[in-house]
Amino acid sequence: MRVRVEIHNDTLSPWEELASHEQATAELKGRIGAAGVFVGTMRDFNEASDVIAMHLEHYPGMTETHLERICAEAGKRWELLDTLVVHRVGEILPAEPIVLVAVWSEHRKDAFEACRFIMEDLKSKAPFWKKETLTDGSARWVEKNTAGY
Amino acid sequence: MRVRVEIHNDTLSPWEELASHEQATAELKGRIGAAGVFVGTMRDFNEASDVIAMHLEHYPGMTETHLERICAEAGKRWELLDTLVVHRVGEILPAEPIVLVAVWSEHRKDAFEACRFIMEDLKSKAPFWKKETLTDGSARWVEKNTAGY
Amino acid sequence: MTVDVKFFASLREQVGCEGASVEIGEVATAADVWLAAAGGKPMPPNVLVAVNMEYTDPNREVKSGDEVAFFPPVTGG
Amino acid sequence: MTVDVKFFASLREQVGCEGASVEIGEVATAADVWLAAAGGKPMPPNVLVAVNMEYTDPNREVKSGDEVAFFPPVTGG
Repeated sequence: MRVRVEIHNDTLSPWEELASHEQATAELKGRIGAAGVFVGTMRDFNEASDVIAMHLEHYPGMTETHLERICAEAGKRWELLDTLVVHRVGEILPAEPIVLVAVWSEHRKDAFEACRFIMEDLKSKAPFWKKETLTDGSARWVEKNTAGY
Repeated sequence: MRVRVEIHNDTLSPWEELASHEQATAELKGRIGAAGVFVGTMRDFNEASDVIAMHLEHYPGMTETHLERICAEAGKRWELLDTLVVHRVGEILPAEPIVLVAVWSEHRKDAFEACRFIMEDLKSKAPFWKKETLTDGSARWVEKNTAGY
Repeated sequence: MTVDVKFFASLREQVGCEGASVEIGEVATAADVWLAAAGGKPMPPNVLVAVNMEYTDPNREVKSGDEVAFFPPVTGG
Repeated sequence: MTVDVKFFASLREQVGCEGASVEIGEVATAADVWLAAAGGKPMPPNVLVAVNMEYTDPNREVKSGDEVAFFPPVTGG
Protein backbone atom coordinates (compact mmCIF):
# COMPACT_ATOMS: atom_id res chain seq x y z
CA MET A 1 0.00 0.00 0.00
CA ARG A 2 1.20 3.48 -0.86
CA VAL A 3 1.21 6.23 1.79
CA ARG A 4 1.84 9.93 1.17
CA VAL A 5 1.70 12.51 3.97
CA GLU A 6 2.33 16.19 3.44
CA ILE A 7 2.24 19.20 5.73
CA HIS A 8 2.76 22.59 4.19
CA ASN A 9 2.12 26.33 4.45
CA ASP A 10 0.82 26.78 0.93
CA THR A 11 -2.79 27.07 -0.09
CA LEU A 12 -4.37 23.63 -0.40
CA SER A 13 -6.41 22.98 -3.57
CA PRO A 14 -7.82 19.56 -2.79
CA TRP A 15 -9.25 18.72 -6.23
CA GLU A 16 -6.05 19.72 -8.04
CA GLU A 17 -4.06 17.81 -5.44
CA LEU A 18 -6.18 14.69 -6.08
CA ALA A 19 -5.89 15.01 -9.86
CA SER A 20 -2.10 15.28 -9.74
CA HIS A 21 -1.81 12.54 -7.11
CA GLU A 22 -3.78 10.15 -9.34
CA GLN A 23 -1.56 11.03 -12.30
CA ALA A 24 1.48 10.16 -10.21
CA THR A 25 0.00 6.80 -9.19
CA ALA A 26 -1.16 5.70 -12.63
CA GLU A 27 0.14 2.18 -12.04
CA LEU A 28 -2.94 1.60 -9.85
CA LYS A 29 -5.34 2.34 -12.72
CA GLY A 30 -7.74 -0.49 -13.37
CA ARG A 31 -7.27 -1.91 -9.89
CA ILE A 32 -8.93 0.98 -8.04
CA GLY A 33 -12.69 0.67 -7.69
CA ALA A 34 -13.32 3.24 -4.98
CA ALA A 35 -11.97 6.51 -3.63
CA GLY A 36 -13.12 7.93 -0.31
CA VAL A 37 -12.21 11.56 0.25
CA PHE A 38 -12.65 14.05 3.05
CA VAL A 39 -11.89 17.77 2.92
CA GLY A 40 -11.99 19.91 6.06
CA THR A 41 -12.41 23.63 5.44
CA MET A 42 -12.14 26.66 7.70
CA ARG A 43 -15.53 28.11 8.62
CA ASP A 44 -16.08 31.79 9.37
CA PHE A 45 -17.91 30.89 12.57
CA ASN A 46 -16.93 28.70 15.54
CA GLU A 47 -18.25 28.36 19.07
CA ALA A 48 -20.64 31.30 18.82
CA SER A 49 -18.06 33.73 17.37
CA ASP A 50 -17.21 35.10 13.95
CA VAL A 51 -13.67 34.06 13.06
CA ILE A 52 -11.60 36.05 10.58
CA ALA A 53 -8.33 34.12 10.57
CA MET A 54 -6.62 31.12 12.06
CA HIS A 55 -3.07 30.08 12.81
CA LEU A 56 -2.32 26.37 12.66
CA GLU A 57 0.70 25.03 14.52
CA HIS A 58 2.17 21.52 14.45
CA TYR A 59 5.04 19.51 15.90
CA PRO A 60 7.44 19.08 12.97
CA GLY A 61 8.59 15.49 12.84
CA MET A 62 6.06 14.02 15.23
CA THR A 63 3.03 15.13 13.26
CA GLU A 64 4.26 13.57 10.01
CA THR A 65 5.30 10.35 11.76
CA HIS A 66 1.99 10.09 13.54
CA LEU A 67 0.02 10.55 10.31
CA GLU A 68 2.15 8.00 8.44
CA ARG A 69 1.61 5.53 11.23
CA ILE A 70 -2.16 5.96 11.23
CA CYS A 71 -2.24 5.43 7.45
CA ALA A 72 -0.24 2.23 7.95
CA GLU A 73 -2.67 1.15 10.67
CA ALA A 74 -5.61 1.79 8.31
CA GLY A 75 -3.81 -0.37 5.74
CA LYS A 76 -3.76 -3.23 8.24
CA ARG A 77 -7.44 -2.91 9.10
CA TRP A 78 -8.75 -2.47 5.54
CA GLU A 79 -7.69 -3.53 2.04
CA LEU A 80 -6.22 -0.31 0.67
CA LEU A 81 -4.21 0.54 -2.42
CA ASP A 82 -3.23 4.12 -1.64
CA THR A 83 -3.66 6.79 1.06
CA LEU A 84 -3.01 10.52 0.96
CA VAL A 85 -3.08 13.06 3.79
CA VAL A 86 -2.34 16.73 3.15
CA HIS A 87 -2.61 19.22 6.01
CA ARG A 88 -2.01 22.94 6.03
CA VAL A 89 -0.24 24.83 8.77
CA GLY A 90 0.39 28.54 9.24
CA GLU A 91 -2.08 31.33 8.47
CA ILE A 92 -5.46 30.21 7.15
CA LEU A 93 -8.48 32.25 6.10
CA PRO A 94 -12.17 31.31 6.17
CA ALA A 95 -13.30 29.08 3.27
CA GLU A 96 -9.76 27.78 2.78
CA PRO A 97 -9.24 24.02 2.94
CA ILE A 98 -7.28 22.82 5.96
CA VAL A 99 -7.02 19.07 5.44
CA LEU A 100 -7.44 16.48 2.72
CA VAL A 101 -7.68 12.76 3.45
CA ALA A 102 -8.07 10.36 0.52
CA VAL A 103 -8.09 6.59 0.37
CA TRP A 104 -8.16 4.35 -2.70
CA SER A 105 -9.25 0.71 -2.62
CA GLU A 106 -10.87 -2.00 -4.69
CA HIS A 107 -14.17 -1.91 -2.79
CA ARG A 108 -16.17 0.96 -1.37
CA LYS A 109 -16.51 -0.32 2.21
CA ASP A 110 -12.75 -0.09 2.70
CA ALA A 111 -12.52 3.42 1.22
CA PHE A 112 -15.37 4.79 3.32
CA GLU A 113 -14.26 3.27 6.60
CA ALA A 114 -10.53 3.87 6.28
CA CYS A 115 -11.03 7.51 5.23
CA ARG A 116 -13.16 8.18 8.29
CA PHE A 117 -10.80 6.27 10.56
CA ILE A 118 -7.78 8.29 9.41
CA MET A 119 -9.69 11.56 9.76
CA GLU A 120 -10.92 10.74 13.27
CA ASP A 121 -7.46 9.78 14.42
CA LEU A 122 -6.04 12.94 12.88
CA LYS A 123 -8.60 15.06 14.74
CA SER A 124 -8.12 13.32 18.07
CA LYS A 125 -4.39 12.53 18.13
CA ALA A 126 -2.28 14.22 15.46
CA PRO A 127 -0.31 17.13 16.99
CA PHE A 128 -1.91 20.23 15.47
CA TRP A 129 -3.24 23.27 17.31
CA LYS A 130 -5.51 26.06 16.11
CA LYS A 131 -5.52 29.64 17.30
CA GLU A 132 -8.42 31.72 16.04
CA THR A 133 -8.53 35.48 15.49
CA LEU A 134 -12.00 36.95 16.12
CA THR A 135 -13.62 40.02 14.56
CA ASP A 136 -12.58 42.23 17.51
CA GLY A 137 -8.95 41.33 16.90
CA SER A 138 -8.65 39.08 19.94
CA ALA A 139 -7.15 35.61 19.59
CA ARG A 140 -8.03 32.37 21.32
CA TRP A 141 -6.77 28.82 21.22
CA VAL A 142 -9.31 26.21 20.17
CA GLU A 143 -9.46 23.98 23.22
CA LYS A 144 -10.85 20.73 21.92
CA ASN A 145 -12.06 19.10 18.72
CA THR A 146 -15.65 17.89 18.62
CA ALA A 147 -16.31 14.16 18.49
CA GLY A 148 -16.79 12.72 15.01
CA TYR A 149 -19.02 9.73 15.77
CA MET B 1 -30.10 22.37 1.06
CA ARG B 2 -28.94 22.28 -2.55
CA VAL B 3 -29.25 19.08 -4.59
CA ARG B 4 -27.74 18.47 -8.02
CA VAL B 5 -28.11 15.16 -9.84
CA GLU B 6 -26.67 14.48 -13.26
CA ILE B 7 -26.59 11.44 -15.50
CA HIS B 8 -24.61 11.64 -18.69
CA ASN B 9 -22.68 9.76 -21.37
CA ASP B 10 -19.57 11.90 -21.26
CA THR B 11 -16.33 11.07 -19.50
CA LEU B 12 -16.55 11.93 -15.81
CA SER B 13 -13.62 13.88 -14.34
CA PRO B 14 -14.57 13.92 -10.67
CA TRP B 15 -11.99 16.42 -9.43
CA GLU B 16 -12.74 18.92 -12.20
CA GLU B 17 -16.43 18.37 -11.58
CA LEU B 18 -15.96 19.17 -7.88
CA ALA B 19 -13.88 22.26 -8.58
CA SER B 20 -16.46 23.70 -10.96
CA HIS B 21 -19.35 22.72 -8.69
CA GLU B 22 -17.76 24.57 -5.77
CA GLN B 23 -17.24 27.63 -7.96
CA ALA B 24 -20.92 27.57 -8.83
CA THR B 25 -21.94 27.36 -5.17
CA ALA B 26 -19.65 30.08 -3.85
CA GLU B 27 -22.42 31.49 -1.64
CA LEU B 28 -21.77 28.56 0.72
CA LYS B 29 -18.13 29.58 1.26
CA GLY B 30 -17.31 30.15 4.92
CA ARG B 31 -20.24 28.02 6.08
CA ILE B 32 -18.88 24.73 4.78
CA GLY B 33 -16.60 22.90 7.20
CA ALA B 34 -16.58 19.44 5.65
CA ALA B 35 -16.88 17.70 2.31
CA GLY B 36 -17.35 13.94 2.04
CA VAL B 37 -16.71 12.52 -1.41
CA PHE B 38 -16.93 9.11 -3.00
CA VAL B 39 -15.77 8.14 -6.48
CA GLY B 40 -16.54 4.72 -7.94
CA THR B 41 -14.27 3.66 -10.80
CA MET B 42 -14.43 0.79 -13.25
CA ARG B 43 -11.97 -1.98 -12.46
CA ASP B 44 -10.41 -4.22 -15.10
CA PHE B 45 -11.34 -7.30 -13.09
CA ASN B 46 -14.64 -8.49 -11.63
CA GLU B 47 -15.88 -11.83 -10.33
CA ALA B 48 -12.78 -13.73 -11.39
CA SER B 49 -12.70 -12.36 -14.96
CA ASP B 50 -10.78 -9.70 -16.84
CA VAL B 51 -13.19 -7.06 -18.06
CA ILE B 52 -12.36 -4.88 -21.05
CA ALA B 53 -15.47 -2.72 -21.33
CA MET B 54 -18.83 -2.07 -19.74
CA HIS B 55 -22.19 -0.76 -20.86
CA LEU B 56 -24.23 1.08 -18.26
CA GLU B 57 -27.98 1.38 -18.75
CA HIS B 58 -30.49 3.40 -16.72
CA TYR B 59 -34.20 4.20 -16.62
CA PRO B 60 -34.40 7.81 -17.83
CA GLY B 61 -36.68 9.76 -15.56
CA MET B 62 -36.93 7.26 -12.74
CA THR B 63 -33.20 7.15 -12.07
CA GLU B 64 -32.89 10.94 -11.72
CA THR B 65 -36.01 11.17 -9.56
CA HIS B 66 -34.83 8.37 -7.33
CA LEU B 67 -31.42 9.98 -6.82
CA GLU B 68 -32.94 13.39 -6.08
CA ARG B 69 -35.22 11.80 -3.54
CA ILE B 70 -32.40 10.01 -1.75
CA CYS B 71 -30.43 13.27 -1.55
CA ALA B 72 -33.51 14.93 -0.03
CA GLU B 73 -33.83 12.05 2.43
CA ALA B 74 -30.16 12.48 3.42
CA GLY B 75 -30.91 16.17 3.97
CA LYS B 76 -33.59 15.21 6.47
CA ARG B 77 -31.37 12.80 8.37
CA TRP B 78 -28.24 14.97 8.50
CA GLU B 79 -27.45 18.69 8.50
CA LEU B 80 -26.30 19.25 4.93
CA LEU B 81 -25.57 22.33 2.85
CA ASP B 82 -25.14 20.76 -0.58
CA THR B 83 -25.23 17.37 -2.33
CA LEU B 84 -23.99 16.34 -5.75
CA VAL B 85 -24.44 13.04 -7.57
CA VAL B 86 -23.00 12.51 -11.06
CA HIS B 87 -23.36 9.12 -12.71
CA ARG B 88 -22.17 7.95 -16.11
CA VAL B 89 -24.15 5.75 -18.47
CA GLY B 90 -23.25 4.26 -21.85
CA GLU B 91 -19.87 2.77 -22.77
CA ILE B 92 -17.24 2.81 -20.02
CA LEU B 93 -13.65 1.57 -20.05
CA PRO B 94 -11.51 0.28 -17.16
CA ALA B 95 -10.04 3.02 -14.91
CA GLU B 96 -12.80 5.44 -15.91
CA PRO B 97 -14.89 6.93 -13.09
CA ILE B 98 -18.51 5.76 -13.02
CA VAL B 99 -20.03 7.71 -10.14
CA LEU B 100 -19.30 10.72 -7.97
CA VAL B 101 -21.19 11.43 -4.74
CA ALA B 102 -20.29 14.56 -2.77
CA VAL B 103 -21.82 16.08 0.33
CA TRP B 104 -20.99 19.41 1.98
CA SER B 105 -21.87 20.23 5.58
CA GLU B 106 -20.73 22.24 8.57
CA HIS B 107 -19.47 19.23 10.52
CA ARG B 108 -17.64 16.11 9.41
CA LYS B 109 -20.00 13.51 10.91
CA ASP B 110 -22.81 14.67 8.62
CA ALA B 111 -20.60 14.67 5.51
CA PHE B 112 -19.21 11.18 6.16
CA GLU B 113 -22.52 9.56 7.02
CA ALA B 114 -24.66 11.23 4.37
CA CYS B 115 -22.15 10.49 1.60
CA ARG B 116 -22.11 6.81 2.49
CA PHE B 117 -25.89 6.70 2.87
CA ILE B 118 -26.45 8.18 -0.60
CA MET B 119 -23.88 5.86 -2.14
CA GLU B 120 -25.38 2.75 -0.52
CA ASP B 121 -28.88 3.68 -1.62
CA LEU B 122 -27.60 4.35 -5.12
CA LYS B 123 -25.95 0.91 -5.27
CA SER B 124 -28.94 -0.96 -3.87
CA LYS B 125 -31.91 0.92 -5.35
CA ALA B 126 -31.12 3.39 -8.14
CA PRO B 127 -32.11 1.88 -11.52
CA PHE B 128 -28.79 1.28 -13.27
CA TRP B 129 -27.57 -1.95 -14.84
CA LYS B 130 -24.10 -3.01 -15.93
CA LYS B 131 -23.20 -5.32 -18.77
CA GLU B 132 -19.56 -6.35 -18.92
CA THR B 133 -17.53 -7.36 -21.97
CA LEU B 134 -14.83 -9.92 -21.15
CA THR B 135 -11.48 -10.51 -22.85
CA ASP B 136 -12.90 -13.30 -25.03
CA GLY B 137 -15.50 -10.89 -26.41
CA SER B 138 -18.40 -12.42 -24.51
CA ALA B 139 -20.76 -10.17 -22.55
CA ARG B 140 -22.54 -10.75 -19.25
CA TRP B 141 -24.92 -8.77 -17.09
CA VAL B 142 -23.67 -8.04 -13.59
CA GLU B 143 -26.27 -9.75 -11.44
CA LYS B 144 -25.97 -8.06 -8.10
CA ASN B 145 -24.03 -5.37 -6.32
CA THR B 146 -22.00 -6.38 -3.30
CA ALA B 147 -23.07 -5.18 0.14
CA GLY B 148 -21.39 -2.00 1.34
CA TYR B 149 -21.58 -2.44 5.09
CA MET C 1 -57.59 -0.18 -20.46
CA THR C 2 -54.12 0.45 -21.86
CA VAL C 3 -50.86 0.62 -19.92
CA ASP C 4 -47.31 1.26 -21.09
CA VAL C 5 -44.86 -1.50 -20.26
CA LYS C 6 -41.07 -1.27 -20.15
CA PHE C 7 -38.44 -3.94 -19.68
CA PHE C 8 -34.84 -3.11 -18.80
CA ALA C 9 -31.42 -4.77 -18.98
CA SER C 10 -31.28 -8.59 -18.87
CA LEU C 11 -35.07 -8.73 -18.59
CA ARG C 12 -35.42 -6.84 -21.86
CA GLU C 13 -33.18 -9.43 -23.51
CA GLN C 14 -35.06 -12.36 -21.97
CA VAL C 15 -38.46 -11.05 -22.93
CA GLY C 16 -37.12 -9.83 -26.26
CA CYS C 17 -38.93 -6.53 -25.96
CA GLU C 18 -38.02 -3.06 -24.77
CA GLY C 19 -41.51 -1.69 -24.26
CA ALA C 20 -45.06 -2.09 -25.41
CA SER C 21 -48.51 -0.65 -25.07
CA VAL C 22 -50.65 -3.41 -23.55
CA GLU C 23 -54.43 -3.85 -23.52
CA ILE C 24 -55.67 -5.39 -20.28
CA GLY C 25 -58.94 -5.74 -18.33
CA GLU C 26 -60.12 -2.87 -16.14
CA VAL C 27 -58.97 -4.48 -12.89
CA ALA C 28 -55.35 -5.60 -13.16
CA THR C 29 -52.22 -5.77 -11.02
CA ALA C 30 -48.64 -5.18 -12.12
CA ALA C 31 -48.24 -8.99 -12.13
CA ASP C 32 -51.19 -9.25 -14.55
CA VAL C 33 -49.48 -6.72 -16.78
CA TRP C 34 -46.33 -8.87 -16.77
CA LEU C 35 -48.34 -11.92 -17.89
CA ALA C 36 -50.02 -9.95 -20.67
CA ALA C 37 -46.76 -8.39 -21.86
CA ALA C 38 -44.09 -11.06 -21.34
CA GLY C 39 -45.52 -13.65 -23.73
CA GLY C 40 -46.47 -16.14 -21.03
CA LYS C 41 -43.01 -16.23 -19.37
CA PRO C 42 -43.39 -16.47 -15.57
CA MET C 43 -42.07 -13.44 -13.69
CA PRO C 44 -38.66 -14.27 -12.15
CA PRO C 45 -38.77 -13.97 -8.34
CA ASN C 46 -36.17 -11.19 -8.07
CA VAL C 47 -37.80 -8.86 -10.60
CA LEU C 48 -38.32 -5.28 -9.45
CA VAL C 49 -41.52 -3.48 -10.37
CA ALA C 50 -42.07 0.26 -10.76
CA VAL C 51 -45.35 1.96 -11.59
CA ASN C 52 -44.98 5.52 -12.86
CA MET C 53 -41.31 5.41 -11.86
CA GLU C 54 -42.01 4.50 -8.23
CA TYR C 55 -41.04 1.14 -6.77
CA THR C 56 -44.06 -0.97 -5.90
CA ASP C 57 -44.94 -4.63 -5.46
CA PRO C 58 -46.39 -6.93 -8.12
CA ASN C 59 -49.82 -6.95 -6.44
CA ARG C 60 -50.26 -3.21 -6.88
CA GLU C 61 -53.30 -2.39 -9.03
CA VAL C 62 -52.56 -0.34 -12.11
CA LYS C 63 -54.67 2.37 -13.78
CA SER C 64 -55.19 3.23 -17.39
CA GLY C 65 -52.18 5.12 -18.78
CA ASP C 66 -49.80 3.90 -16.09
CA GLU C 67 -46.18 3.19 -17.00
CA VAL C 68 -45.33 -0.22 -15.61
CA ALA C 69 -41.64 -1.14 -15.60
CA PHE C 70 -39.94 -4.45 -14.85
CA PHE C 71 -36.24 -4.81 -14.23
CA PRO C 72 -33.61 -7.03 -12.62
CA PRO C 73 -31.70 -6.15 -9.43
CA VAL C 74 -29.85 -2.87 -9.94
CA THR C 75 -26.07 -2.76 -10.37
CA GLY C 76 -25.08 0.89 -10.65
CA GLY C 77 -22.36 2.83 -8.90
CA MET D 1 21.73 14.15 32.45
CA THR D 2 20.37 16.57 29.86
CA VAL D 3 17.06 16.34 28.03
CA ASP D 4 15.51 18.58 25.39
CA VAL D 5 12.15 20.02 26.33
CA LYS D 6 9.54 21.47 24.00
CA PHE D 7 6.26 23.23 24.73
CA PHE D 8 3.59 23.77 22.10
CA ALA D 9 0.60 26.02 21.49
CA SER D 10 -1.21 27.44 24.55
CA LEU D 11 1.21 25.63 26.84
CA ARG D 12 4.14 27.42 25.25
CA GLU D 13 2.40 30.72 25.96
CA GLN D 14 1.56 29.75 29.54
CA VAL D 15 5.06 28.56 30.32
CA GLY D 16 6.56 31.41 28.32
CA CYS D 17 9.09 29.14 26.66
CA GLU D 18 9.27 27.24 23.39
CA GLY D 19 12.01 24.83 24.30
CA ALA D 20 14.97 24.35 26.55
CA SER D 21 17.82 22.05 27.35
CA VAL D 22 17.25 20.89 30.94
CA GLU D 23 19.70 19.40 33.45
CA ILE D 24 18.03 16.79 35.63
CA GLY D 25 19.07 13.90 37.94
CA GLU D 26 19.89 10.51 36.45
CA VAL D 27 16.51 8.97 37.33
CA ALA D 28 13.67 11.18 36.19
CA THR D 29 10.20 10.85 34.72
CA ALA D 30 8.57 13.09 32.14
CA ALA D 31 6.66 14.71 35.02
CA ASP D 32 9.97 15.50 36.73
CA VAL D 33 11.15 17.11 33.49
CA TRP D 34 8.03 19.27 33.50
CA LEU D 35 8.74 20.47 37.03
CA ALA D 36 12.33 21.28 36.17
CA ALA D 37 11.42 23.08 32.96
CA ALA D 38 8.11 24.81 33.67
CA GLY D 39 9.36 27.13 36.39
CA GLY D 40 7.42 25.46 39.17
CA LYS D 41 4.01 25.63 37.44
CA PRO D 42 2.01 22.46 38.13
CA MET D 43 1.32 20.34 35.05
CA PRO D 44 -2.30 20.87 33.92
CA PRO D 45 -4.28 17.60 34.02
CA ASN D 46 -5.07 17.46 30.29
CA VAL D 47 -1.48 17.94 29.12
CA LEU D 48 -0.24 15.43 26.55
CA VAL D 49 3.30 14.10 26.82
CA ALA D 50 5.53 12.77 24.04
CA VAL D 51 9.03 11.38 24.44
CA ASN D 52 11.05 11.27 21.22
CA MET D 53 7.86 12.08 19.30
CA GLU D 54 5.88 9.15 20.74
CA TYR D 55 2.92 9.62 23.03
CA THR D 56 3.62 8.41 26.54
CA ASP D 57 2.42 9.03 30.08
CA PRO D 58 3.95 11.44 32.60
CA ASN D 59 5.39 8.60 34.68
CA ARG D 60 7.55 7.37 31.84
CA GLU D 61 11.26 7.48 32.70
CA VAL D 62 13.39 9.53 30.38
CA LYS D 63 16.96 8.98 29.22
CA SER D 64 19.77 11.39 28.54
CA GLY D 65 19.28 13.11 25.20
CA ASP D 66 15.54 12.41 25.02
CA GLU D 67 13.24 14.99 23.48
CA VAL D 68 10.39 15.52 25.93
CA ALA D 69 7.38 17.46 24.58
CA PHE D 70 4.34 18.83 26.38
CA PHE D 71 1.24 20.08 24.62
CA PRO D 72 -2.49 20.73 25.08
CA PRO D 73 -5.28 18.62 23.50
CA VAL D 74 -4.86 18.60 19.74
CA THR D 75 -7.20 20.55 17.45
CA GLY D 76 -6.14 19.85 13.88
CA GLY D 77 -8.18 18.87 10.86
